Amino acid sequence: MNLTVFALTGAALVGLGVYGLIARVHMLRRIMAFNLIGSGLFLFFGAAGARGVGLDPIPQALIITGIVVALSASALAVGLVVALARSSGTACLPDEAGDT
Amino acid sequence: MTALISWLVLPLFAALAAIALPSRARLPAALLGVGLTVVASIWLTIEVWNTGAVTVSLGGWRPPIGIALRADGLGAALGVMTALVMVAVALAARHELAAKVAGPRIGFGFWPLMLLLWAALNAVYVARDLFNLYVGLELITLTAVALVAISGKAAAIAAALRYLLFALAGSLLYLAGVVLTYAAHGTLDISLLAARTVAPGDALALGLMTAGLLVKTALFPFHVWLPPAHSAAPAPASALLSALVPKASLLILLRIWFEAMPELATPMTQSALASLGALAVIWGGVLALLQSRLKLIVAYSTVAQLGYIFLVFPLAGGDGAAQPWAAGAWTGAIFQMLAHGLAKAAMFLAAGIYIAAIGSDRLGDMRGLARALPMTGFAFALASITLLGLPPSAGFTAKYLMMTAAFASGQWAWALVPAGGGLLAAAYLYRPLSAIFARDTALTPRPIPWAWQTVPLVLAALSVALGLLSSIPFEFLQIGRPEQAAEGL
Amino acid sequence: MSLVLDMALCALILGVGLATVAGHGVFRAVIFFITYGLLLAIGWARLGAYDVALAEAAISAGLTGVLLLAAHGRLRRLRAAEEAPLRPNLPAALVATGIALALGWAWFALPDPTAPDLTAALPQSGVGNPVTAVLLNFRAWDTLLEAIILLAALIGLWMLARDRAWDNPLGLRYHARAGGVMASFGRVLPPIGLIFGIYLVWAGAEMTGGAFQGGTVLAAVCLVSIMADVLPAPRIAQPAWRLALVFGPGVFLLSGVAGAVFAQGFLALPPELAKPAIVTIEAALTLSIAVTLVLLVIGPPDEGGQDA
Amino acid sequence: MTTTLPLLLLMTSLLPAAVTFFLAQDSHILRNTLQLGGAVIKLGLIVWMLFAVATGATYEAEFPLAPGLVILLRIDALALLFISLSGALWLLTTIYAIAYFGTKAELSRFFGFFSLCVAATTGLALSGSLISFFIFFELLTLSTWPLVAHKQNKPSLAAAKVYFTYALPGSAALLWAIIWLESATGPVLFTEPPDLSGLDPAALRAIFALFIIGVGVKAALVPLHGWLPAAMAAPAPVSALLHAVAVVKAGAFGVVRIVYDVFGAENMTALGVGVPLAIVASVTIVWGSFRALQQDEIKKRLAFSTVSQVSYIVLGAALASPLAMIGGLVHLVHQGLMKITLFFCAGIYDERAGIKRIEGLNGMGKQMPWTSACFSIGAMGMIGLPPLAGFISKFYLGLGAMEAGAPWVLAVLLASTLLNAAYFLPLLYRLWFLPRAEDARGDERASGLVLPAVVTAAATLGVGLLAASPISPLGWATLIVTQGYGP
Repeated sequence: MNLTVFALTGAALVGLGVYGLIARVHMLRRIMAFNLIGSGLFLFFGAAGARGVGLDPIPQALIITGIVVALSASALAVGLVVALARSSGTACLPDEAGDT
Repeated sequence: MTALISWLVLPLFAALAAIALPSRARLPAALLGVGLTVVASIWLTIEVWNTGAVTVSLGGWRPPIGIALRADGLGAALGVMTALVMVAVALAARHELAAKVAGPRIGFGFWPLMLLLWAALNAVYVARDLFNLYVGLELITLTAVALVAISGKAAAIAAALRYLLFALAGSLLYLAGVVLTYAAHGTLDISLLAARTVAPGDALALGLMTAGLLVKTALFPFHVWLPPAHSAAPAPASALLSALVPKASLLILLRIWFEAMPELATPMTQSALASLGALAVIWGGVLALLQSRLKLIVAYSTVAQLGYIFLVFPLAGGDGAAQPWAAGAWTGAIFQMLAHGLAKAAMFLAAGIYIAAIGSDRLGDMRGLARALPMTGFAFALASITLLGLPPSAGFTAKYLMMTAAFASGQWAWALVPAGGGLLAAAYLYRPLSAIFARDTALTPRPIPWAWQTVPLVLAALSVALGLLSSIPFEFLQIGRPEQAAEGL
Repeated sequence: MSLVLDMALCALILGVGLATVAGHGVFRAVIFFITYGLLLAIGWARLGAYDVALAEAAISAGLTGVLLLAAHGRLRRLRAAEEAPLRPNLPAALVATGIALALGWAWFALPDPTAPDLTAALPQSGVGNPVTAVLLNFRAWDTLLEAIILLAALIGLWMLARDRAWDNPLGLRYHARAGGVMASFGRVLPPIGLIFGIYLVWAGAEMTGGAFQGGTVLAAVCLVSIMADVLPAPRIAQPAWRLALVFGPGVFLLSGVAGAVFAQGFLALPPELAKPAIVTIEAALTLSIAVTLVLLVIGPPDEGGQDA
Repeated sequence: MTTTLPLLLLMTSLLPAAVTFFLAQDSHILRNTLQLGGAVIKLGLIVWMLFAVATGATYEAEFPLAPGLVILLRIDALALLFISLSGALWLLTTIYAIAYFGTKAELSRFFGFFSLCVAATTGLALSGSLISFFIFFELLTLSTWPLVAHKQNKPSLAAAKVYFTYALPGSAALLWAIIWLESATGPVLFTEPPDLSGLDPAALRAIFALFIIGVGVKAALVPLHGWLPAAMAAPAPVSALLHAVAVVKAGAFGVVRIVYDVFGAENMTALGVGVPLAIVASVTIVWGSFRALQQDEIKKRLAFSTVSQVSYIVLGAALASPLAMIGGLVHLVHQGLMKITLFFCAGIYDERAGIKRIEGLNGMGKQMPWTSACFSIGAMGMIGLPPLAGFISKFYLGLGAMEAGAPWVLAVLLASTLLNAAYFLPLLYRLWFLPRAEDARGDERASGLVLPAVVTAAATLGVGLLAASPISPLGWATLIVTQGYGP
């Protein structure tokens, strides 16, 4: 039952992240939303890996790898957002800048 | 096995060397790495040809504990195509992106990014583990995004950011599918998954993975990120992005549909994928027709050309072994991947030469360039023949195989896609060609070294030669071919 | 009781997550995001996944948070930190709900759990912590590529520098006031952090911890030192820094090749040598990860004292 | 030797093409040697092969690309007829082109594509299967495009564009037809007529129509002929090549192959597609002649004349009677000889006297007697005056029409002959009977231009006079048809 709570929380976090990724136009928001989706998926994964006898270490290892990958992507994305703001004065993509 | 491992680690070593070494040693190290990796890829191809698909369990741990790699005909063939494109790009970049010309920043960064991209592509071509494929895809994404942004222009930064946004969304969708797959089956190995008992969530997992990969492959309607990104990069980078990067996600699509979960394919899903492909052919072609910059035309043509490959889903196998061309569509789709890779790289490198010569890629400025740079014009024309699917190019082999499969399986309507797409390609490629070959010259071009001019010509010639000599690659692609490629989904 | 606790925790996580997405103001969203990461780490601990908890806290909440805060600061100077208020977006809501419901459904549709049987493999892995065994032995190829991804992100980030700034020191100039909090922090904190970071790597073999977690702590130490002017800001042209970046992946790769030459295959570790090999690889990786993370946080070389 | 000879035949034009592309603009001697050498060797090989085939040798070379996609080169009687024609005329056109261009610009490019074009025609002639035919058919399209665009001025580029606009949909139709047909029959070889029973008549009719559209573009069947008059913007040697040796001929040759080797006369009659094809051919014959009458530019007039004349070959094939077939096949050669003579002469008038329009011909008979004599022979042959080549063709076509029970064709032939006379005789009148304009200039001090015209004019006369001999084109055509070839 406890696992179900975590798994469903994960699913809900994914939903929240997806909403943020689509509805938010500021790119820092989108980077956070992306991380929210990722961590929600991982939570779901972790809960699934804990269902058996003892904790399955493979999902944990995959999640740690995933966290580092997400960090790498976030770092590059953040750099791009700053570069975008430097060159065009906005942290939103060109065709969406009107929404700010 | 040694060949496979060298082919994987050599570009990585070369990339690390390019980062660590001082600037004067960087280019020699990178070029040495390129050369050695090419040798390794040829070695691997010979090994696969002689002994069949090469399988390795990394670290001695067999799946599901460890990760397996398997170089089959498909993976090795893409590896050779990648090696050819990489050599060409390296030779062009030596002129175009040298630190003296492009500044110390690009002179530093291009080489490790290119080599890391190469390593990641190779890793994806042979990976048998869905999560390992995810890691490989992410390495491809990050290097590709960096290559888009490398010019530093405002448009490039925006295009790179948009690309990253789409690519990350695609990665997450794919990852969601991977998570569901592991949760249900306790393994991520493609071969083990093929033997699994189907779980109710598998269709969802396959759907999520497919959606993610479609975004990364820029299939219509997820293509909006591709043209600005591919046209904003410097030409050698564009060549890598257009010729190679979408092939990785396409390959994974083939792997999961044909090898891991073939039993989940339904006529409706197959038709849906192929319909999107057909729309991509039309939409990409029409938009290419409307562009006035060479690189944008070439980039939109990528959207269209990738569309053909999706016909493989309903067509693979056709009537199965009863027809002499069983597996025709599957092999045709791979021929299309190879032909497009070579031809598209040639086109972008040719565009790079034009930009270096006159500082612009507007069609109006390019008038009459064939006079000063005949080899480049010829290269562009040869590459066009491949994209049009005219004989004797490899594009024709692909088109022929797909069309015969369409008729042989009684789904002749799909044959309209390559037939019509070829005409559309003729229409959108005619404009740059007639500009290049016009008599009046708009601008006086700067001289371009002879060695640089030959690079796109050789690539374009290879895309034609692949068609002329297609019987050997055809046979090679059958090595380790999944049964479903012959029998249909 | 524990169920109630978990439900409360999850509710809190969801609430903070919602605030991150829907709350007002980017800066506040970042703060919520960091809080969210820390709460999630507690959640991981509740699940018994202590390695993940540590990674979540250090990397997701800590480093990503710092990255976002630094970026927000730069955006504010560039007048790009403001945003439009959130307008309800029905299609987005439908997509989001659809995906969340699909995942929820998938949870209940999961067949009985199956996991690979590691009992025979673990004793041969050379380490007692099964997560470390997976990361550095069974699935070492993933981990190697992951270290490379981190490096690729850094090279990509550097490509965003302006050409005329390429030879400048990395990042913006921070100047700690002499005798200020930062300066004293910068002198006191590093030794403690250094020891903690090294401990995490060492412990990782048998207990919770590992190269990425340890590397993050070391990175934090290094960052504080640079910000406190104890360490000079690095430049790309300095070979020692670049060497430090590739050292870990290089050692990992070389040991993998050594496995191919001397043992059963690429990335293979003979059981009797597995432990020292893994500790060596982890130590080298930790150094490189720490340096990479530091450089990722301080960003590409920038012009002058201020963004302009 | 049985496999190498077809490959050698291809190589005699492919190798010069490959080398010529990379030659410097001013290495005239090397380039001309390559071109002429290739042409002479090819002609020699053809002559040798003629003797060898007469003694029963067979030649076949196979080059598989993918399952079902095999390039098959095979020499049969029909292939020999076409390849002899193109081989002989290529040599003459090469001589003519070298003299015509002299030291003009971009010659390496021109002669590279020129040889490639001939290589494609050779491959087309030797193709033993439908798909190889298609491959060389496309190669022909691609290699002639740069020739049409050669001058790179506005009209040439526009002409080249028009050419592509017609050719590419044409080849799409052809490919579609081939794949549709082969999906039911397997790969189609010209030696073994395919078993068409697997397809219903409606599908077969559609396939036949697609085939005719595909090759009909090149054969300039009305209404697919629009590109041919436009292509007049190309230099004279290219026109000669397009009209007499390669492109238009390839289309007509394709019609013959499809009618007789793919469908067969019986099936064609059973499907009821022969008569519609004959009607299309007849319309083309009359319409082309009619349009020729309205042209005041010499080359345009000749172009529409080609539209009309080539359809005699199609008509011969469509009538499905042995005599008509003989007439059609022999016209394949005869029209080539006559039309190339006319284009050679038109080029000489243009190049040596600056004459482009028919008014310029006034009185040129005395000024340029050799050219004008050749032109006259060609024109009279086209009209069908005995004993010239054209007469033989029309005579056999007429006989064939009676044999096939289609007497209306006689009316078409008659109308066409009258129209031919109406658009050619005024030219002859101008040449020989009208006074020369005061400022007229012109000379024939260019043996490289005049000699080929004289040779082909003599041949026009010769093949008519010697029609009864077994080695004449008529003899060959009769042999082909009576050997069980055709109906």
